[in-house]
Amino acid sequence: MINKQCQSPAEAVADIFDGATVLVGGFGAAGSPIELIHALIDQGASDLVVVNNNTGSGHVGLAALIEQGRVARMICSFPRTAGSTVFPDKYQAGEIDLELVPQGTLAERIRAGGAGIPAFYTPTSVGTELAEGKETRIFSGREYVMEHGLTADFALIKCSRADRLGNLVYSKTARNFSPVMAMAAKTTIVQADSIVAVGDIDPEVIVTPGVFVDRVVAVSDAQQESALLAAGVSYP
Amino acid sequence: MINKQCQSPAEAVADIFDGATVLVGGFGAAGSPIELIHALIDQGASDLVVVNNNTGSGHVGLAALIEQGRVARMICSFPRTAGSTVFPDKYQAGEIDLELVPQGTLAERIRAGGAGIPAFYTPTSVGTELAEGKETRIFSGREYVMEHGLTADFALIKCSRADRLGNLVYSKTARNFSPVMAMAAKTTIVQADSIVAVGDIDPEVIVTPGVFVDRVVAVSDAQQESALLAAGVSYP
Amino acid sequence: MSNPGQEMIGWAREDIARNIALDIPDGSIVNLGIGIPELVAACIPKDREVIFHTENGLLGMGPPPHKGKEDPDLINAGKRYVTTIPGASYFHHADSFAMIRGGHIDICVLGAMQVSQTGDLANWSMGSADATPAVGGAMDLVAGVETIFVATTHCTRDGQPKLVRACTFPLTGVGVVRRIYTDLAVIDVTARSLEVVRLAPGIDFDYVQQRTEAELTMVENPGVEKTA
Amino acid sequence: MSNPGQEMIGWAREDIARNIALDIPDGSIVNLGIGIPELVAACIPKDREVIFHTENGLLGMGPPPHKGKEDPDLINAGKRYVTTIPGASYFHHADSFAMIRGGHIDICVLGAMQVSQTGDLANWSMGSADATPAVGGAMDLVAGVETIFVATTHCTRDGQPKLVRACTFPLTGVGVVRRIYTDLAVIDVTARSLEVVRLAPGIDFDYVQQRTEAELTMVENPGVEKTA
Repeated sequence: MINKQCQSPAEAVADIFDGATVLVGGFGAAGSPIELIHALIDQGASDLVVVNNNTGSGHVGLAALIEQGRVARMICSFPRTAGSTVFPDKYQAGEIDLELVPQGTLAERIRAGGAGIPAFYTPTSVGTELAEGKETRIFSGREYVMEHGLTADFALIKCSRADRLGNLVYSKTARNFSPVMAMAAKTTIVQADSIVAVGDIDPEVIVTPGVFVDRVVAVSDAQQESALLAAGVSYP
Repeated sequence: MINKQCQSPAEAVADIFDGATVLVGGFGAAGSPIELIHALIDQGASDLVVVNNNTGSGHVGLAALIEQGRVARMICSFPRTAGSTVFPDKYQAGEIDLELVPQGTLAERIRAGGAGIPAFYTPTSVGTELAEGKETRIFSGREYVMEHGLTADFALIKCSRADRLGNLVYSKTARNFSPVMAMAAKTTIVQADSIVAVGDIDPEVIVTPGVFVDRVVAVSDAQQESALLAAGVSYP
Repeated sequence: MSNPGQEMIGWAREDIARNIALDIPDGSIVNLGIGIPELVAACIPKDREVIFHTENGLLGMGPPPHKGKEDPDLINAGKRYVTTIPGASYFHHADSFAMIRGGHIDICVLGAMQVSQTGDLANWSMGSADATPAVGGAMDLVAGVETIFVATTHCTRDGQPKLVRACTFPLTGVGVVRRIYTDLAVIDVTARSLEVVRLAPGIDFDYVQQRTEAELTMVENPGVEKTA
Repeated sequence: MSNPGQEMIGWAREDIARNIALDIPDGSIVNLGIGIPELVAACIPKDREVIFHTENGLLGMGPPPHKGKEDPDLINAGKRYVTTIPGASYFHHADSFAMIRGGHIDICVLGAMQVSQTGDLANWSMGSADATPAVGGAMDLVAGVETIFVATTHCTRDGQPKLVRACTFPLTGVGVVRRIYTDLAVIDVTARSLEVVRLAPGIDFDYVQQRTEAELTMVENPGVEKTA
């Protein structure tokens, strides 16, 4: 029988290894899998390459992982957050590398990786410094930049409902990068607000089919980043 | 106010012009927009380039459009259907051109066209005659073929429910190519089993957001291709 | 003739937003950047239906929620709480940028650090070595959206012109800006020049030119302004 | 030693399907082609949960519907009526082939016109000028799915070998086949040879080799067969 359920975030992230590439879902606080990230902090893996649109807020979640010195390189589009200095401080100190990618190119590179597309052409960034050193090509008289698909060892994402087969639905704009990240990782690990019986989610509305998911763990009382920030929490 | 509703299939397809490229949704009979195709037959446009996974069945729908000599070229993956000789006869007689594309490459080319991606690389067809004359390239030691995005002047698709903004949901495997075709056409024309009030479709379950749709027409008693075939119907 | 040293008052931020809103046709799909562009939504005339897209996965964005009704799962690209209108839809990031890159968004309104006289836009980086670069979705938007409006103060806080011959800051996109809305004027980017199509009340052409590094022209018949 | 002229009876179509089904591990995601592969679904041991994908946009395909329960909107890639199991999901064609091309489908079982001794597969065209070529999703499946099983009669109806030194029909994919299940034997494509790992009851190696153009080897210890 297929049962992708894990008993705890700690169990779910236990095999993430030093140097792994990890896709982390969420856009700002929406959809951020805080409990999985905190479990990864506890677990100890280091020299990680982390892919997320941002770099976290305050001293919790992704910002805490960075603050603990566990991330060697960030691949993201917007590594700044109002009121957060964790990433900028590390970056200015030369303690973390940054690959800056336009947001749509980042999403498309992840989708391409998950879809078996090694490279594609995009008009985004043509003529800018983010295209420097990249191959360009003219199609129908317009210039495009070649970008590569992006795959990863792990994805850590959050959803609202899951079943034991790994079928997922999300909540509002907390969906963001998670469906494409689920496609692009060798091992996709999901924290779900709730795990429901197989068949409880209408086949027409499943956003991420179970084929893209490896582990699900129920986190019924997930913390909200905004509440943690307001309370001034630092993890661990 | 935005109101994409048309009063009839005839009104919806009125401006399809000679030589237009038309994406036609459906996989076999599932999701085939028969009433829109029949309206296009009545309308008279010719020299069409039609993109569909197949070439229709019997003497109705897409097969009838081909039989009437209105299609100059088909772009498809499987131009054969049990019991249908319309396309093969025209093809053997040299009366219609065929661009044969692997099914996944066809779907991805249409999605790329709709997503502003002019070209991408795929492992599909490497080393086969369908890759002959195409550019290939090695990424990470594996060979890939370059394929181009596919866009069109019109798309004709079918859905189960729509609203006046063009938000769509589909029925089961009748979804198939329609969501990506809606993205890739300058003018996307939809026949819907029903048109519901704006807000009646849950924002979480909309498959095709209205931004991809230009016209919707209610066809509440859509014909089933299988029933037409069983009855031996020829259109017109 | 204006006196170069005398500061005249032009449009307020809300006026700039209203000028833009009036140029957005009924039925448009619009993406709004952060800053003055955010004010545009509230200025759309009541008889026009305009649908707002936010690149983090929502079409049909509504106004900010009432206090106490904020939903952490419902934010916009600026990470502010928003609401939805009837007919809204959610989708993932790759689909959202397929809308942008594929040309399905009609108009995008962005802020600017600099705009060149050929429509180049710089709005993501000062290029200084001690800053952390952050680009977000700006490069995707200017590459994919047909009509790019810029909403900006005419000069920086310390009086430096933002409309320049050539951008000195890193570019967001080349030749992408269609129309510029400042506190002093509405200016089209044409094949020949930056063409002033409208002046703020009490502001004259020379006053605007003096605060603009790029060379401006005046539209021939400013009374018969065509909308973009 | 078998007599080349004497026709021995091997496995029936259902036996071939059962041989394949027994090699599909619990928890696999499987895509089945048309013909003998379609029979595999019914042969999966009851204690294994195997999920079937059909490339026209369904994961969790169930058995054919009861008569009168056919739904024209619910078909498989062979355009036959099917059902769904609990936990099924629908998706569009680009997402479906992202599953295939992206390596998310574990096993695909396909028919064959020819298989070469290096695992090339030809199953879409006889290459004759008077036929209408049709490829469907076969090239995508062999390019994207890690484990390709072939289910086929050992020879054509007129006795021509299907396991050949080099395919003469147009290729579907190069070096893609992992294991071949025929009415006479189960044969692995290895780096060195086509290796017979199991013979049908009453069939000996020589009998199979006589009906095979490619050179076969016999696995060293056929009693201890490892599953693919």
